[in-house]
Amino acid sequence: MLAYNFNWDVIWRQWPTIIEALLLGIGLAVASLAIGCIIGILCAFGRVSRHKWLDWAIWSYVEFIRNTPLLLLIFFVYFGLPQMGIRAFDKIESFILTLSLYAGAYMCEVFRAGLASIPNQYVEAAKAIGLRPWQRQLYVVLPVMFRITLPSISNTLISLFKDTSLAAAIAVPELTFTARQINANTFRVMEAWLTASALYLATSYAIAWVLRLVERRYSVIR
Amino acid sequence: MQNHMKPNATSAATGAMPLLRAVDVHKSYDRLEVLKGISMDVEQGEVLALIGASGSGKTTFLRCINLLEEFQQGEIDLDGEPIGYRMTGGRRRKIPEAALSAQRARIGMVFQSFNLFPHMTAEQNVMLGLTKVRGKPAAEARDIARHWLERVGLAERRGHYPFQLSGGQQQRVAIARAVAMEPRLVLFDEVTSALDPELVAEVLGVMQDLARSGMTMIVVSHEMLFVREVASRVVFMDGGHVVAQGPPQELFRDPESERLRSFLGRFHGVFS
Amino acid sequence: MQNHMKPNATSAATGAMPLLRAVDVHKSYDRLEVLKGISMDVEQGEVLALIGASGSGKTTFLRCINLLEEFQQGEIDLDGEPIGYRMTGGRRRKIPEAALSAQRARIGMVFQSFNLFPHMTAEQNVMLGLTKVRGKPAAEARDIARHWLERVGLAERRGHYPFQLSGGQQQRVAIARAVAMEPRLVLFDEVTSALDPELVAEVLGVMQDLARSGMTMIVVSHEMLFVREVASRVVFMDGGHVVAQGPPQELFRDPESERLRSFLGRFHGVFS
Amino acid sequence: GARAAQAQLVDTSKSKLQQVLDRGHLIVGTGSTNPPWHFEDDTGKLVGMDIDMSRLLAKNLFDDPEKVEFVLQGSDARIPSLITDRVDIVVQWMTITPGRAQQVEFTVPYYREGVGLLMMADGGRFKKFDEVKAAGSDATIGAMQNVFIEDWVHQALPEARVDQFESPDATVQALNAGRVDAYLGDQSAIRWLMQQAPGRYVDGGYGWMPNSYASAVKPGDPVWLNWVNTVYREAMLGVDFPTFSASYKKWFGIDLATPKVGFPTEFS
Amino acid sequence: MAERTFWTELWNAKWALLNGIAITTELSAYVVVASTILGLLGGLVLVYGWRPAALLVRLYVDVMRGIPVLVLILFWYYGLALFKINIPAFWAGVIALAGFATAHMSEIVRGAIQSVPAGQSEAAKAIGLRFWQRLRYVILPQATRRVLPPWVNTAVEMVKATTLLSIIGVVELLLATQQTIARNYMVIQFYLAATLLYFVLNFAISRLGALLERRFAYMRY
Ligand SMILES: Nc1ncnc2c1ncn2[C@@H]1O[C@H](COP(=O)(O)OP(=O)(O)OP(=O)(O)O)[C@@H](O)[C@H]1O
Ligand SMILES: Nc1ncnc2c1ncn2[C@@H]1O[C@H](COP(=O)(O)OP(=O)(O)OP(=O)(O)O)[C@@H](O)[C@H]1O
Ligand SMILES: [Mg+2]
Ligand SMILES: [Mg+2]
Repeated sequence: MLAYNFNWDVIWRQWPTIIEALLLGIGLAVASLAIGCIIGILCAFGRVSRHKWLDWAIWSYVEFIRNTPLLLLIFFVYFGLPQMGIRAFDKIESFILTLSLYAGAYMCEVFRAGLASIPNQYVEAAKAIGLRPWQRQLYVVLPVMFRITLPSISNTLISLFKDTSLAAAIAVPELTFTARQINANTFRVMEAWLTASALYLATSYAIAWVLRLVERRYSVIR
Repeated sequence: MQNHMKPNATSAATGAMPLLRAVDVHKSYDRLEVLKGISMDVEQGEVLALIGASGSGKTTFLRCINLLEEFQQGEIDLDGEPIGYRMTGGRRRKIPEAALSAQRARIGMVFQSFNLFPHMTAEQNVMLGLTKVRGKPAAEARDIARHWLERVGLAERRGHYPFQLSGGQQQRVAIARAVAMEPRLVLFDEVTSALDPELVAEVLGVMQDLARSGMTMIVVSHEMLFVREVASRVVFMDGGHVVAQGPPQELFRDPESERLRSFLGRFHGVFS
Repeated sequence: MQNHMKPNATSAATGAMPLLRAVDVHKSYDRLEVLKGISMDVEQGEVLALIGASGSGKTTFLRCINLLEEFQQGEIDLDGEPIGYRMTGGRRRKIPEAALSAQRARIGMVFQSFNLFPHMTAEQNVMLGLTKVRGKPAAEARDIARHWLERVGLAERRGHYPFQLSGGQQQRVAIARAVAMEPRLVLFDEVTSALDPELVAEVLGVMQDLARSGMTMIVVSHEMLFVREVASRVVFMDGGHVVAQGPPQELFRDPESERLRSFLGRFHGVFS
Repeated sequence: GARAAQAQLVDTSKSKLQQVLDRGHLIVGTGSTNPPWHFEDDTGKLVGMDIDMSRLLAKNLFDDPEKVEFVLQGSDARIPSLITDRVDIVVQWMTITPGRAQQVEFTVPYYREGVGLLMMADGGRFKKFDEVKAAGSDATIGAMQNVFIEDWVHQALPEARVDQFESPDATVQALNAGRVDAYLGDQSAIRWLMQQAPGRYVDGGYGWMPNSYASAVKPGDPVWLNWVNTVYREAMLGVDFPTFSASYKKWFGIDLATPKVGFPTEFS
Repeated sequence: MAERTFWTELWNAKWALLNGIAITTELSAYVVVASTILGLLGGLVLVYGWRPAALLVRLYVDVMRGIPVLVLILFWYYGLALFKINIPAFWAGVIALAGFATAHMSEIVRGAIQSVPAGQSEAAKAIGLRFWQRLRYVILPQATRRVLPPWVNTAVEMVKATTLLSIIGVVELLLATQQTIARNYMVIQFYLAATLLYFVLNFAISRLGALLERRFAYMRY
């Protein structure tokens, strides 16, 4: 029936490379999410601040990023910046920069929604015991917002992890890149893609599972 | 009916400085004037009950005292010091946030919906202000928190998160959080609504306890029976004015004001 | 104290079939038994008040009557017809969803939190059941809705969405929505909590009006003054049992049960 | 088992050749973004060396070079297309390697060349192969993902670093952007690029690592493979030589010498 | 030969690019419509469905969300062909993307339905509405408002994901752009042009979503 004979030897031979590639992808996703979270928090606070121009500037950033295919953004940072005379980043740094900006736009929206859903009463209670503005943000608003937004953060992390596959386009040796390399070398396309997707799926599940534990640990808000 | 534009008789007679003095406080939301000149004195150790129909401005007035709302005219003094605003160069200016926070720390507030911090245990809720505002070391703050949680009967619940506590228990944590800061004055906004009679009695017990220990309180409530039990003086507000005030027995037995009579309505007479 | 396992004396004496008869209703959440055998009769035209401490099962019982909760044992009959379950082949089975809906349509419920549909105006809230369940044409349903909104004093508010209405107004829309369906029985769950005395009086007026027109009602409330005014009979529940019942005057003046006496606590004696 | 299946396949009536003839047109898998092999010209028409080879097959099947349907696909798709019978043949710039030959059957090659280095005429760090070699590990070479590409680079430049890209335009862009110091390309592609943008690039002036380009068919169909081989061989050496050499001239700029008459050189 | 500038090249490529836009738009429209309908069903099954059915949908949703879209595309194009089912690249792409988006939409619908307070469904029960009536008149109208923002996000994601169909030779906007670039090597300029076109398309969707959202703003709790 199936006119195809599977041969997994090529996969086993490349196994260490594949795992390395997987870890690189996870690393890229986590680094970008971390930076993206910081960008997102700053932008979210910027958007709820009273400065009209700041709100507008951040809104433009978010809309631009969210409405442009990631692949094109990657090309711009990697190819476009050097042509404009900015040669500061290597390929991995460029990719993290792009993905961070991308994540930042999404996290900005996530956190903005989180901020909007924090009942004003908590802030008032914090005022009432005499906390200063930055103490209110630090001890009350941020912790509550993080707990509210945990599910969205874990969704974003999973999709960022899958988006690392686009790094292959600028020669970053992550999982998709490695799978393609195996394809090119051996033409074992089926084996390579099956392996890659199983690893993607397993990792996504693992991320979701870990974050669900974190969520359960911190879900003190009902 | 007393003239609501002047501080009440009590303090004028004794001559001592009242703990809180509000003079002609006006407050509007956009064009809607909610407080139309509220004046009152609250003496040290007094338990003042604010009653009045929905929308009469009771909550708004409490929020003005705690600087959660700006007010456009008038003055509120705590211990003789004006709160929230300062006159500089003939103009009335809001004082900076940092100074506001310091003033707020001298006033405790218990909200109708408790507003406990959901990500902190009961103990942590009480400790936060002690460590971050009062600057106490964690160990000392923990001792104080435990002391107060014990006093409101929640010694074994101190490690629980708000969602693990019943309404009455949350209410008591909120009270502990407010009083642990040793404020000069505590404001209670409808602390008993949505509690059953037994829990009301429990909260009442805690508040009477506080009153005995000399705590000054302003209490907003709709439950006249509760007011009768807890208050040393009652102020009746209507449409943004203070319409009547006096000790609860007198006021309830024989309401001078027509408006108060109709407000008490069918409950009037219960307070024999 | 009456035996709570038997229907009360009223119906036994008259011999007429009660509108609602609950016999030995048991209800558990997982392993927590909340109702431990509730039996009671409600006569046509009666206003029955359910009182009891928080967690005693009042809300749960109302929800069983309206089939919002399943119960594991016992029977509830409306007009002699068993509700929610049917015995087929010696086994107790839930009746199908369509039949459940038809039974629910004969019972109205006013929720503590109103639960108005936020995407519909007051009028549309009232009309929905009339058109979709009773199958009335829109024009007729609109007339009925307007009639009831007028009766609860909201004639000019009928085009407003819930968020544009005050708590008391939402409450009254919820009442209109329930009674416009002309149910045989209306259940009220703590309709007065979080309302100020004047609004309580207003809602009380509407309910007394309904009572005069012969509507049968079961009312859960924590406000004893309200209960005294509105109820023709009071049932006191504690820990999933009916502990005492009787006309309010008798029951409040001289509570036989120790538990009821302690429940009424400091309010006891008010009801002279 | 397998032998019986093979025996069956030899039955000419079941061969792909017969299926194609019955169908009335040929289905070719190829790409559209790699000049001069397969790309769209200014009018949006698919052209290039691979396309010419496909049309040659169609001409020999149906006497009509237009009776061919092109299925565009990425390089990842070349094998699945064959295995799943989506295409009759892949004519898509394929390098023959023995490893790949375990998966597909290659036809005879129709082009052989080495790789070279393309560098910026202005603004780049290097212009000559020897300069790149002297830079050692300081030089980064960009290349299309390919078989053992690192080995190839390191044969001539043992220390250079290698970045691999998915498409030639990404590789060229990496060169333009200064991301890489040189583009390791097929000499055909290098020639094409220099011809397209005169004065912009320079050739490093050294070629190495010969590799052969061929088409591929699904394994196990000797009839079909043999027929395609026949067409290709006669294009290079026999009846279709004029067409073939015109294509060579057009896409690679190479003038082919007319095959020697007399004893066929391939057997000498 | 006339000098090759970006503008002359753009003029040359106009039909190819317009055709790319048309294909991208058509693909996105099919994907969004199909996944919205199927996602609605999936969401309903997740919330109200018979237990085993709900578990199946949950499994589907989780697996789909964990697999790279590219693999799904290859599966539908080649995986089915292994069983002698040949679907054209365009439709294989629609199925792959719609299948992926359906998983997301199901989650979105589930979340939205569950965010409608339980009291709403109880109030609807209390006036005697049947299951479908409760859904139609009470639950779904309220869920719609919650669905809108994530729905817009998913729709935009899908427009962006159509770029992956270039691998199986669907000449959508990105492949059309790359074909142009292969001819003239004006990489940055043409990628910029493509970015602009994608932005316009997606921004239109975002604005439409915002507009609808504002229309539902009266629904507050
Ligand atoms: N943020 C606001 N914006 C506009 N109007 C407001 C705002 N908050 C309160 N109001 C109005 O101010 C008036 C007084 O409100 P307030 O909450 O002080 O009344 P209250 O006496 O506490 O009533 P209740 O007993 O119902 O709590 C009301 O008419 C209310 O509608
Ligand atoms: N969904 C549920 N799951 C588990 N336990 C429940 C649930 N709902 C109610 N209970 C429990 O059932 C008991 C009775 O609750 P119920 O709401 O009927 O009390 P009530 O008499 O209405 O109290 P209240 O006056 O506070 O409204 C309580 O102990 C409560 O914790
Ligand atoms: Mg208030
Ligand atoms: Mg209840």
